[in-house]
This record gives sequence, structure tokens and C-alpha cells, in this order.
Amino acid sequence: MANLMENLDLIRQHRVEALMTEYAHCIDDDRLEEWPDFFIEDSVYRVVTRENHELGLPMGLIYCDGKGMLKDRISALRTANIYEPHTYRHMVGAVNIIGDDGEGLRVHSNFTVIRTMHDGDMSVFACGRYLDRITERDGALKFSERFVILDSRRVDTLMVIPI
Amino acid sequence: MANLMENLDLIRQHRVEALMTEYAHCIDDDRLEEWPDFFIEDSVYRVVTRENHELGLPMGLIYCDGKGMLKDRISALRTANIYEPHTYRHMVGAVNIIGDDGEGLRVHSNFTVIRTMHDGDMSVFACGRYLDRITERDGALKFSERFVILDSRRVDTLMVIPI
Amino acid sequence: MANLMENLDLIRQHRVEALMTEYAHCIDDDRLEEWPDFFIEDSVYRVVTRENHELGLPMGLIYCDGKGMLKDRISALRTANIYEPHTYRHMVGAVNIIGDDGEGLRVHSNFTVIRTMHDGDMSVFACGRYLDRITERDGALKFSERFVILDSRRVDTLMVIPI
Amino acid sequence: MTAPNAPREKEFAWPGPDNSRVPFWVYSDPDIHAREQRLLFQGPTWNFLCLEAEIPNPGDYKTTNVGDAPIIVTRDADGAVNAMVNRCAHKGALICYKPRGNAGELTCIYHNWVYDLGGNLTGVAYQRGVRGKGGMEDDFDAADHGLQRLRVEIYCGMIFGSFSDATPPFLDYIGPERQANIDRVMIKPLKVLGYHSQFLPHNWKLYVENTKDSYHATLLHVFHNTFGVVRLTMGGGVKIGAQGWHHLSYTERDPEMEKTATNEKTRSLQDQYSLEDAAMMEHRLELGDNITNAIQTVFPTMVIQQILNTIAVRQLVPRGVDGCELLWTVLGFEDDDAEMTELRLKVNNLVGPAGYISMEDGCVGKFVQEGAQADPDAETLIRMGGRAVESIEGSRVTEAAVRGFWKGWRECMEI
Amino acid sequence: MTAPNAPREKEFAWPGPDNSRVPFWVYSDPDIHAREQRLLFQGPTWNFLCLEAEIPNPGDYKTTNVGDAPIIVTRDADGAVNAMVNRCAHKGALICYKPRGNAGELTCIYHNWVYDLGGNLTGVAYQRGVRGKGGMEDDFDAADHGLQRLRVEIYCGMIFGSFSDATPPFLDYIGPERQANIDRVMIKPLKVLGYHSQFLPHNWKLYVENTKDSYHATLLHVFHNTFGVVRLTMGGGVKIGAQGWHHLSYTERDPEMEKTATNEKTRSLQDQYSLEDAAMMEHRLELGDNITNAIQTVFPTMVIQQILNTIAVRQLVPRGVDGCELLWTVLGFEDDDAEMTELRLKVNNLVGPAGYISMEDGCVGKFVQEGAQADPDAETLIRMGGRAVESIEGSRVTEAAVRGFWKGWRECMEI
Amino acid sequence: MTAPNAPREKEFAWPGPDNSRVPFWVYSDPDIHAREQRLLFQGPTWNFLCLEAEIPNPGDYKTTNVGDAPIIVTRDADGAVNAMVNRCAHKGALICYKPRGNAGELTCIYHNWVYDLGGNLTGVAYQRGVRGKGGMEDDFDAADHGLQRLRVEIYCGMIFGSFSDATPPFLDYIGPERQANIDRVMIKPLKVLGYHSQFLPHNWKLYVENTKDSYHATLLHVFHNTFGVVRLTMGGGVKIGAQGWHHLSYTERDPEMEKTATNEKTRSLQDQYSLEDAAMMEHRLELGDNITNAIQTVFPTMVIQQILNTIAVRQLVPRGVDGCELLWTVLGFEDDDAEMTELRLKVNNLVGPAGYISMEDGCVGKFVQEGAQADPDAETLIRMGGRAVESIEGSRVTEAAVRGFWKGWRECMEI
Ligand code: FES
Ligand code: FES
Ligand code: FES
Ligand SMILES: [Fe+3]
Ligand SMILES: [Fe+3]
Ligand SMILES: [Fe+3]
Repeated sequence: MANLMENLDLIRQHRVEALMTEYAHCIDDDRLEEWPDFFIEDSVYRVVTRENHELGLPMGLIYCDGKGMLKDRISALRTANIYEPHTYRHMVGAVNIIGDDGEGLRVHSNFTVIRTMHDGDMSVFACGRYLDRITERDGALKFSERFVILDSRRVDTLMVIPI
Repeated sequence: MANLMENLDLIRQHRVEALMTEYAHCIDDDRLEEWPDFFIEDSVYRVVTRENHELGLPMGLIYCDGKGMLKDRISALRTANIYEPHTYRHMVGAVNIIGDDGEGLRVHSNFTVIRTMHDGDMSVFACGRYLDRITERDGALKFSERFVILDSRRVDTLMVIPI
Repeated sequence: MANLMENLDLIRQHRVEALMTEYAHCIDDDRLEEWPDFFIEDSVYRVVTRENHELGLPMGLIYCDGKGMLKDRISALRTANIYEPHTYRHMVGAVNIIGDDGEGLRVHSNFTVIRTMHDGDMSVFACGRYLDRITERDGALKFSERFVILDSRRVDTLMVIPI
Repeated sequence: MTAPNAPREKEFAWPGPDNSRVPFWVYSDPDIHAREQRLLFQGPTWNFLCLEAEIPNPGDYKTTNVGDAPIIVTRDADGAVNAMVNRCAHKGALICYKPRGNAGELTCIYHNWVYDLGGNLTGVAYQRGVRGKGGMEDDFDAADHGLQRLRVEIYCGMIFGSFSDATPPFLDYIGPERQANIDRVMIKPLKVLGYHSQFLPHNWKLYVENTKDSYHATLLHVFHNTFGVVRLTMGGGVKIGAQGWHHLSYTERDPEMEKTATNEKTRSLQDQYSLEDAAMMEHRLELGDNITNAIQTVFPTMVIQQILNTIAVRQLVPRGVDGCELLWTVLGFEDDDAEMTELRLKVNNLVGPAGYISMEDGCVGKFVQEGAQADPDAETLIRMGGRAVESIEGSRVTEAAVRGFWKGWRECMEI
Repeated sequence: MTAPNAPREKEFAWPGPDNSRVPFWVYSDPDIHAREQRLLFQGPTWNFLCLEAEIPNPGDYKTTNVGDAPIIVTRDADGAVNAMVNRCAHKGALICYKPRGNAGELTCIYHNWVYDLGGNLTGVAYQRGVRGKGGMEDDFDAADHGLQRLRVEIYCGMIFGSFSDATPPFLDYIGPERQANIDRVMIKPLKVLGYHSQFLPHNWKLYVENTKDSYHATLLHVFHNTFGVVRLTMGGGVKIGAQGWHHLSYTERDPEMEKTATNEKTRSLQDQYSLEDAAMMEHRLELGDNITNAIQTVFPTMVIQQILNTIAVRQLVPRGVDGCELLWTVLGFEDDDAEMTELRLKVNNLVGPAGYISMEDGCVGKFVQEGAQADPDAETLIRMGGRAVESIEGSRVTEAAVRGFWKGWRECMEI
Repeated sequence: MTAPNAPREKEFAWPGPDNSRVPFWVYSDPDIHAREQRLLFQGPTWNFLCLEAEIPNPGDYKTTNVGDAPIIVTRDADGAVNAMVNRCAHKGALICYKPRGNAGELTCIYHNWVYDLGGNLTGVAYQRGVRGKGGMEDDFDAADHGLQRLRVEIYCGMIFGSFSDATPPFLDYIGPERQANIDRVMIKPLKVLGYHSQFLPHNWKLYVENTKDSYHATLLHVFHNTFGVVRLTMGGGVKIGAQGWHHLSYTERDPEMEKTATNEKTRSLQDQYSLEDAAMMEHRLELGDNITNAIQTVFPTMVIQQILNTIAVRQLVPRGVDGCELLWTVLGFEDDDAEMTELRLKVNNLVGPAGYISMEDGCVGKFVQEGAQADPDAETLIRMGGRAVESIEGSRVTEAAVRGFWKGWRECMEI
């Protein structure tokens, strides 16, 4: 029968999936100013291609240490950078909770991002894996680490909005 | 520990996700005659582009008030309209239950639709958001409102099967 | 309130979704040697196009009876077959548990597979339905039957990695 | 600014004596596409740009296309409307890369060259260099390097542009019958209810022929028939005018004639078929006549539509030789009440990419493109109503308007 | 119905004296593609259309392609088989837009022109207009405007079509050796077990060369070797015939010869590699000989395959210059019992887009297309077995059949 | 091995007397693309292939491109570096289809022809046939059929290849100023920190112009200005050399000059804008000077970049006429400590497809491609700094380097 542990598992799974969903909706609905708040202060956010990742090369497309750099990404794209208007649509697969060492949950999930340009062009802009470390702050789940591993070695035109 | 409220949340989440899944399978498996039954009698179903939506323009690609107009969509495509045979495949992201005012649950979710033509061509036909209002009828969840917001301003060739 | 049955439903749903997720991650992370273990010994795995399926034609792209043939698929692609390196990314939709006859759960789900070539090309390689029969072995869920129904009649170049 | 690129183009010869047969190569040859830009879209034609209602205020701009050419339409400080090619005089970058906006001047993002809302070059970054080094030669005259301007005319709130000085004034261009129908439909200030964009997987000319083809309407579109929006047995006609480039096809209800409808027998007439909710088929006679359907073309790529209470303008933009994009601007009148707006929104279910009536037009063009591709020298047969280009009263069983399109196309293309 | 569009095509000159070198431009030039439609696919060739078993009953139709040309194959009321270009004589729309079906007559959806199952135009909607207005001129004769018909021949349940009157009768066309192999394989009424469609990202000719290239089989495909389906050391041969356009390559088991196999040393021979479940490698000798593998081509784009107990016909359709679609129809015999069907389904794991043996053929063509693209004037080297086009007994270490393909291609293409 | 395919190409005529105006057809004509392969990429030019650090050991290989041509770079047993066209001499298949690897010899998968690491053909499967049947004629000499080799030169660990014997030695080719900058930057053995690949939706030449266009840097890229990486008011210059094909543009900090910065007023100067975390803008002066930014091109398609502490080489590969792929290899020095590596990784946020500074370059090219497409005969205006091709000291307000590119392009293309 449904025992307590299983119940707790369900709730944890539910909370993690809710975090993933809210993260995706935040970006896709263009509420980017809220995006850094999905991370803790001293978090790490990196977007790395599978090629570099598997070659053991450290370089990322985006390489942020700390929430400040996350905020800079957003202020830059809002105020400084020039690019054709476009939006993302994230599809995030069910999450696989690998385990919980002291420092938080280790969670893997698949994602796909469809990019839509203002002229209506849609394309699969990115797909790959989220390798996350998730921790609790004031009763809410946050990312302490989010490694975005892109399947493709190539980026179409540019990447301005975070994944 | 898992308290009652959390349990109720899980069950609610589960029921809403089941509704979404059955809706998608109903269309993708070409059981379109069952499609109107996912809605209540005086429901609203609209397919609107993000462009019109954000410009505050009311016009939709599809603009149905009431179940009758939903049934007409199906009878028309079955008996009247000419088009190359094709099928959809819906991918619906996890749902975000925004809240529950008196009139039902307000639920947001992401979706992607891959269209496959009879010659085998596959393409991302649509992606965007479902903005739903879901209510209970005789123990089953139904849509009282389903606004389909398409990310793209453009439709490839035609839209005959509902999203 | 949340009664026992509902709780059991949730747990069952959770376990089935976990199976689907681990199956997808196993393939996408290139841990293909583990792939046959998602099936029982005398399992059936078939990849069939919607066209053949709907015409009632028995032939599959892949037609495996028994775990041995599954293992052969993997050893062949590892040691024998020549092909351009590429990877998959599976997106699997929420599962619809149709029912449970004596022989296991009957489960339907939607999927999409994005294929990425080593040069970075990404494309929707396949989408369709999983029609599964899932059973318990030593406390773990396994597939006794997995019918992969592809929406498209056409395969781009070749299919070497299982879906 | 442009020399003819003819030297790099193939030559083409029309196979027949008249416009009753069209060779399929017109739909697929890349050099035809290039030549159309040069001689037709940038030739003696008026092209729909946008509506005045879309750029009401000084500084408002909207981007659009004339053929392949990207265009900016602006309203300047004096309230005048300007149209320019959306291509910087410096290195050719798009100046405006958003669909619409408001700006005091137009600044190219690449090197900050600045243009006024009329397209005049008013600023060149570092024209004098820095500390006397670099910069433009003294003989550089900004006046020589404005954006390429189009002639502009406005009628009933619709803005048209032309690249050519040879194009006659707009009303002469369309002729009195088309003018009369515009006057008939656009009786009040317009309001935009929304936009549709529809990608069509075939050459742009196949869609234009489709809109001028009054013969197909009741045969392809079941709805027309079943609900009596258009039946070939209903009254109406096709008005082409002397020049033949444009057309007007209309239908009106007439109880007398409809009696004869019972003789008809075509796939598209399915009397057993009916709607659960016919709200969208309601027709409020707001224009003072019984016309249920009036489709008018302005050569080369504009359509003005009235179907029951749905009013729209359609603009067609080529996307390569085997694709085109159809842009719908669906309209109401400024003074529509909520109920009238609601009606228009419901009737809109008939048109657009998901429209019960128009969706078929989205696929037949592809069927022709596929049928045509294997044999560029095979020909179509356009002889319904003879081989001439002439109006016909009281019937739409003619392809005269389609022949008229080819007359215009060949006159522009010198083929 | 079609004038040569040569005036709009480039000219081409073959670089060498024979067919032992092929310039890469044959794989990438769009004008070559256009010319192939005109002179090769619509020239003196027989092209596989479909099987009789797919259209058993009157009214059954199936759509297919000959090169770029869309084709309808029908069985009419008399049980006769007809093949027509799937393009309406009016504006060129596809008549049949579904892959298969049954119909009493063929109706174009665009304007409801109606054709009988032989392609004769039997009805033109509103030919007489409405109330005496519009309609066709009196001199319009439906007999002049049927669908373009192909010649049809049927052999062993396989239906072939030709655009040209110059094509010799089918059996003369393929020659006695190919006929003998068809007789050998198609011994009983056929049954379709299923379809495969495989998009190949390269010019269609690269796949045809691959199928005629008996040299690559044991070198590229590990399975052939490891499981002795095909080894170059096994018995067999390549039969080409006088004309050289077609070929038959076959392999048979012979215990004597296999002893020598141990000498072989190639990447593709991996004796340490074996199957957990070899069920699919089982071979029931149902054809009365030891032939494990017989691949036969019918110029230009058909393959008839017997590999162990899997029997299939393959049809190749060009998709532009740099793509093609390979359509497999996998067969059994009507009287197969359940066990035999099961065996065929399992052996099918060897072929098709996911086939252990055939999947490599799906990528090598792309490798050539990529290798070739940078240098259209570079050439291949096809000199295994010399430079001539001749059969060879007891060995498949020759590219004679590939040279034979180029002989046929050049004869059709006049290059 | 290749005859000119000119017979199949259009002719082109340059419109003006100098390089101050460029017609848009250079960005869109497929025959220009074909001619570029033949006369430019396979002409008298040096093309970056890869780094020595990527193939340190005997047997290491890496695949790359020179224009459309697929290339293999190998290090052989003697430690020598070889470059060959990645196309089998037999049927033209790619030999190496993985991006990198290690092999004792190169084996084509199609028919197992074997080449040594220098591209010499060392083995032809079944050259003697089987049991005396088939095989190659006796006059077949493997020595005539090796892979097409490129000339190779190496400088500071960078490997370059050329198809042509007419290309001058590398250092003569780039000239002393470019050599000096390479010596200045590549002061120690290099280490690869990672790769970026960026698809740009426009003709390759638009990106090359962009990199040689020192005029746009501070106008398009806000970051340059705001954080003083590059300001046109800062010191620096553009060095072009006699030939004009290549360039070096550099910027150095100079407190004096920066005072004048306050006069500037451009969109891209936003002093109110600042970073929360400026870690990535830190600059460790590791090269012994104050140069913040040095961009150098090696004609036709290579860029050597130093921006603060991020060092990278960029290689551009055309992908058809309207696309290209930019390949970044981001570098550090072998002896970098962890802290230095961390700094380089953070500064890398400025460059690459997601780079604060470089991302705009990813879209402006598309804006030009779109602006240009409608009018192939319209022209750009490249007169900043006059019409000549000459260096300028102390300023970058010139387009001389862009004119220099067109000088080189026309000299190679004979247009
Ligand atoms: S391209 Fe517009 S300013 Fe340079
Ligand atoms: S195109 Fe077939 S009837 Fe008109
Ligand atoms: S193509 Fe390389 S061995 Fe035949
Ligand atoms: Fe229509
Ligand atoms: Fe093969
Ligand atoms: Fe730049």
C-alpha cells in the first residue's frame, strides 16, 4: 500500500517538477527579470555544448558564477544587445532525481527549445539535458547549479535569451 | 511529512495532467468526434497568435463560443473541407495551476505540435501556451475556457485540425 | 479527502513515468548496453510506421522477439554498423494508463525524438506513440511489449539507435 | 540606382498566341523570379503597403514588402506618409527590423547612419573622422545617399506604393469599377481586428490566379454552396475593365435564381450537411445591398475582400519561387458596436488559414505546384469563357480575369 | 504536349573516352536534373509503378512517381491497368492527392473536371456555362484534353510504365538474364508485407550505382561477411547483358569455395562477432537453389531483391539534385503460412532503413555527395574489372555494372 | 585533376572603377559561389586548417574545410603534418567522417581502399580480383591515385593549407605587420579551452567584411563603448599592408584621449548602464602592452582575436550562398594557472554565439542579406576613409580594410 516514504517521494517529485515548469514559463513568457531568482546567490549557471563537455573542455557559451552575472545577462539583453526579436518555448521532460547528498538534490532532465522569430519562423533552437543541483531556501526550491548541456555543437545565429 | 493538503494538491495535479494527456491523445489518435466532449456546453475555445494577443487584437484563427461551434469544426473537416491528409502529435508540458477562483482552476501549460503529412514530411507546426479554465462536471474535469496562444504569427498552409 | 485508491494511482503513475524517463535518458545518454534491461526476457519490441499499422501490414522497421534480438541491435551498432555519429533526445509526454488486465499495465504515451548529427544539425527525427505493456519483475517495472508507432512513413537516412 | 541584371538572366519565349495557355516554367524558374522583382514589382504597378489606421501618429512606422523588397512606411511630423526601401544606403542593412514602432528618426544599427522619416540621410557617424583622421571625403554629399523612396498614394485609408514613375495615378490604374467597389465597402473609417499570416507552399502567381478564378469558388469550397454565400447560379458577375490587370467578382442573393439551384449536382453541394451553430453565417446587410461576396484584386498582389460581414485586405509576398506568404488584415469599422465586432469575429471563422471557406485555397496551389514541377514546358488551359479578356455580367463561369492577370504579367515582364 | 526546354538548359560535355570516369557535376547540377526528367525518366525507359496486388479491384488506384512526375495507376472496370500523369489538363492540379484508394472516376477537386479511370476527360463543370453565360467555346473538344497516359506493361505482377513510344517491349528491354531471375524469384502470387520509405541525402544516381556495385557489398557491410550471406569468395557472378543498362548480381553458397575464405582480411570480416539470436539469419531454400543473395536492377531506378527469405522491390524517386527517396515494398507469397511470414518479418531486420545490411547504403551516398560538392569537375574512378561493360562469371569483383549504368545514362541524356 | 567549369558559369562584370562600391549579387549568385571554390579557396590563398595542439601525436587527425572542400589534417609517424582533400580517389566518399581521431592509416569505408597518413594510396581491396577473376587492370598504378594534397605551412602552432603552387610563402603572404601581431599574441604554447560553432544566415563575405570593419565596432556593440574595450576615440589603428588582402585593427588604452570621449553621442554609448559583476571585464596585461583589442584577418576567411584576455582563432566556412558557419577555437596558454583559465572562461562571455560583444555580428549580416536580396544590382557604399586601400594610424574610422578585402577577392576571382 501507499506508505509514507512513497508519499514523500511523490511530493518531492511534484515540487521539483513545479520548479522546472515555472522556470520554463518564466523564460517563455518573457518575465526574464524574475529568472535570476530561480537561483541561489552563489549559484553556477553554464551552457556547454555536448562536444566540449565530452572532450573535457571547460569553456561554455555562457559561464556565470553568482547571481550577479545572471542579472547582467538580463540587463544586457534588455538594454544593450541588438538582435531580432524572438521567443522561446521550452518543453521539459519528466525529471529524474538521481539522489540527495548533503548539498541538495541532483536532478537530470531532457529539454527542447523551439525558437520563434518575429516573422513567424519556428525552429528547434536547442535540445539537450539539464544537470541540476537543487536546494531549499526559505521553503522554496532553487538551483545552486544548473548545467545546460546542448546536444548540438552549433548555435543558429546567436543565443541571447538563457535556456 | 506528507500532509493532507499536499496530498490533495497531488491528486488535483494528477487529474489535470490526465485531462491534458487525454485531450492530446484524442486529437493525435484521430478520435476527433470525442474532442468537443472535453468542453462544457457554454465553453469558449480560441486559437490566437501571440502577435494579435499582445497587440490586444481580439481576432482568432478559430473563434468558437459554445460546444456547437466545436462540433461544427469536426463535422466540417470530416465532410466538407478538402486538405492533404495529415496528423498531429502533441507534446504538452507540465501544467502550472495558477489558482482556483470560484469559476474553476486557472491552468497554464506549454505545448508543441508536430505535423506529419501523408508523404512523411514532419515539421513543428505550432508551439505556444494553453491558457485554460477547468471546471468539474459530473465528477469529470472539463474546459470552460481554452485559449490557445500560438508563438508564431504564421500558419503553414492551413489549420484544419484543432490544436 | 485523498483516499487510498487515489494514492495508489498516484504511486503507480509515478512509477510508470519514472520508467519512461529512465528509458529515454538511457538512450539519449548513450548507455545503450543498459537498454535491453528495460525489457523482460520474452518481450516484444517493434518499430512500425503508422502507415503499415493502419493498413494492417505486419512489417516493422525493427522486429524483435526476445531480449536476445535487443542485445544484437546494440552489439551490431557498436561493432558492425557504419554510420555518421549522432545522438537522440527523447521527449516523452505524460502517460495514459489504459488499464491493467492480468498480464500487466497497458500504457499509451506520445513521444518526439530530436536527432543531432555530429556536425550540429538538429531535426525532428521521429514522433509518434508508444503502445506499451508493462509488468513487474523483482520489484521493478519492465516492458513486456513496446510497440513504437511512428507518425511518419519515412525515415531520414537510417535508423540505427532504437527509439 | 540599379542597372538591369538582364545580362545574367535566361531568355524566355511565350509559347502561344494568347493568354489561354500558360507554361509551367512561370511557376518554378528562378530567373523568372529575379525578373519579376525588376520588371513587375519594381515596375509600373501599385502595391499595397499598409493601412493609415496602422500608423496614425507622427513617427509611427510599419515594415512591409513589395515583392522581395523590404519596405518601411512612416508617418512624418507633418502627418505625411512616406515609403522607402528598408535598406541602408551604406552597407545595405535593414534599418527597421521590428514589424512596427514609433521613432523620431530612423537609425541604422550597424554604423548609426541616421535618416529622417522621409528617408533623407541626416547623419553619418564620424563623417569628419576622429581628430582629423578617417571619415568621409569632403565631396561626400548626404543628399545623394538617402533611402530609395517609393511613390505613395492613399485611397480610403489604404496606402499604396510604386517604384516606377511610369505607373499611372492609382484611380486610373484600378479603373472605375474597382474604385466603385472600394467606395461601396470602405464606407467608414476602418479598424484593424487582427492579422493572419499564411505560408503557401507554391509560387505566388498560383494564389493570384486562384483569387481571380471565380470559376472555382463554388466547386472547391463546399461552404459557399451549402450556405448560399456563393453559388454560380446566384446573381453577380466579373468586372475586368479595359486593361484587364485587375478584377472584381461579386455575388448577390436573388430568390428567383436560387430556384434553379436544384439542378446543380457537384461534389461541393451537400445539402444534407448543416451547422449546429450557424451564428457565423448570419449576414447583417450593412453596405446597402444584397452582395454576399465581393472579391477584388489590385494587380499584382492585393485582394480586397467582403464575405458577408467579414472585411479584409490581403497582401501576397513571394518567398522564393515555390512559396509565398499571404498577409491578411481583417477589418471592422471604427464605430462598430460590441455586437457587430462579435459578429465579425465569428464570421472570420470562414476565412484565414483556418477558414471554412478559404482553407482549401491553401492546398490547391500546392497541388498545382507539384503537378507542374515535372514538366516545365507543359501548359495550363484557361479557356472557360473563351480566350479573350472581357467582363461578364450575371455569371462567374469564366476565367477571363485569370487571362487578364497573364495579360498584365506579360506586359510587365516583356515576355 | 511538351516542347524541349533545352533552350533554357546549360550544355554538358563528357570529359573522358569511356565510362570509367564520371565527373561529379552529374550529382549536383540542377540542369542535369531537369534534363533527366525530359530525356531519361520521360525517355525510352521502363519505370516501376506498383504491384498488381496493390490494386486488385476495379476502381483501385495508387499514386506513384516516375522521376519528378506524379503518376496515377488505376484498375478500370474491365480490370485493365492504366497509368496517367497525376496532373489535371485544366490548371495542372494533382487529381489524386491520397496515396491509394478506390474510385469510380477521377475528379479534380479544383474545378470538378472528371476523368474516367483511363484518364479520358468525361466532364467539365459548367462547360455550357450558366443560363447561357460563360462556359467553354463550342470548339472545345474534351477528347483533346485527357490526362497524359503512359504505356503500361505487367510482368509477374509488377506494373511498369513508359512515357516513350521508342521504348522496346519490357522483356526485350531487360533481356533474358533479368527475366530469368524474375521468373526464379516471383514463383507465386505476391503479397505485400509492408512498406519502407527512406530519404537519402544525396543524388539519386549514387544509390543506383551502389546497388549495381557488387564490389562494395562484402567490404562495407559487415553482416554479409560475418554471416556468409555474401562473400566475394563465394560463388556467383554479375550478369549485364549486351545493352549494359541493367544488371543481376548473385551469390550462392558453395562449401568448397568457403574454405578459402580464411585468407580474406578486411575490416568488414569480424569473426569474433556473433548474434545472440540468429533466427533472422535462417534461410529456407524456397526457390530451389542455394542463392543467398540476388540483386537485380531495372534501369533506371528499380531494384528487385532476394536476400535469404526477404523479397522486395525497391523504387527510387529523385527529390531534387541532392536527395532521393527509396521506396521499399516488402513481399511474401500469398500462400505463405504464419511461420513463413514470421521468418520474412524477422529477416526484414536485415534490410530497410534500419536493416543491418542495408543501413550503410543510407550513409555512403551522403559521404560521396559531400566529397563531391567542392569540385564538380573532379572525377570518380570506375576501373575495377577494367573499363568495359561485360558480364563476369564466378566473381563480383567488378564495377562493370556501374559502367553499364553510365552507358545507359549517357545514351538517354545525349551527353 | 580538375578542368575549369567556367563553361557552365555565368560571366560577371564589376560595375565601378574601384572597390568603394560592391554590387549585391556577390552575396547571392550561385555561380559566384562555384567560382569562389575554384579561383579563391582553391586558388592562391592560405586557409587556416587547425592547430598543432589539436593533433599532437602521430596518427592524430582532424577534419576541417577549405571553402566547400572537406579536408583531413594528419600528423604522420614522422611527426610531419599533412593535409589532403577528404575525398576517396575511387568513388569520392569522405574518408574520415568523424571530427577527430587517431589512426595508423586512412581507410575508406566504402570499398576499403587504404591510404597512408600522407594520402598515398597503399591498398586497393581485391586489386588482383578473386581467383584471377575481376580486379584492376595491370596498368593501374596506385601512385597516380592518392588523395589530393594541399601545401602546408605552420606558424606559431597554427596550420595553414593551400591548393595552389602560386601562393607565396605564408609569412610573405600575410606581411610583417600581421606577423608581428601573431608574435605579440601567441607568445607561448597554446591550449584549447573549447570550441564554438555559429551558423550565420548570410553569405560568408558579409562576415569577413564585418571583421575588417573597424568602423562598426563601437557603433554596433554597446559593450565596447560602455566598458572601454574599444572606443573610436581610443588609440589604435588599422594596418593593411601593400597588398591589402589582410588587416590588423587594434585599440589601446590611453588616459589622455579618453577625456575626449565625453563628446561622443551615439546609441551605443550608455553610461548609465553597468554590470553587477564586472569580473569578466578584468584585464590582466599578459602581453606586455595596453592593447585591449586586436582583430586580425588572414585572407580569405581567418580571424585571429585578442580581446582583453580572450584569445581565439576563428575560421569561416561557407554553407551555400546565403549561409556560413563560424568556427571558434578559444585558446589559453599551456602554462595558464587555474585562476588565469577561470578569467579566460569568464571573459569568453564577451565573445562567441552568446557573447555580449560578438552576438550583434550574428544578426547584422542577416540584415544586409535581407536588404540586398531584392536588388542584386544595387550597391554598397564603402567610402569611409576615402576610396583607397591604405593603413591609418591612430584611428579606426576607415573602411580601407574592407576595400582591401574586395581588392583581394577581385584579384582571385578575375572580376
Ligand atoms: S549599414 Fe547602415 S550604417 Fe552602415
Ligand atoms: S485544375 Fe483540375 S479542374 Fe481545374
Ligand atoms: S569510394 Fe573509397 S574505396 Fe570506394
Ligand atoms: Fe477559393
Ligand atoms: Fe550495399
Ligand atoms: Fe562586430
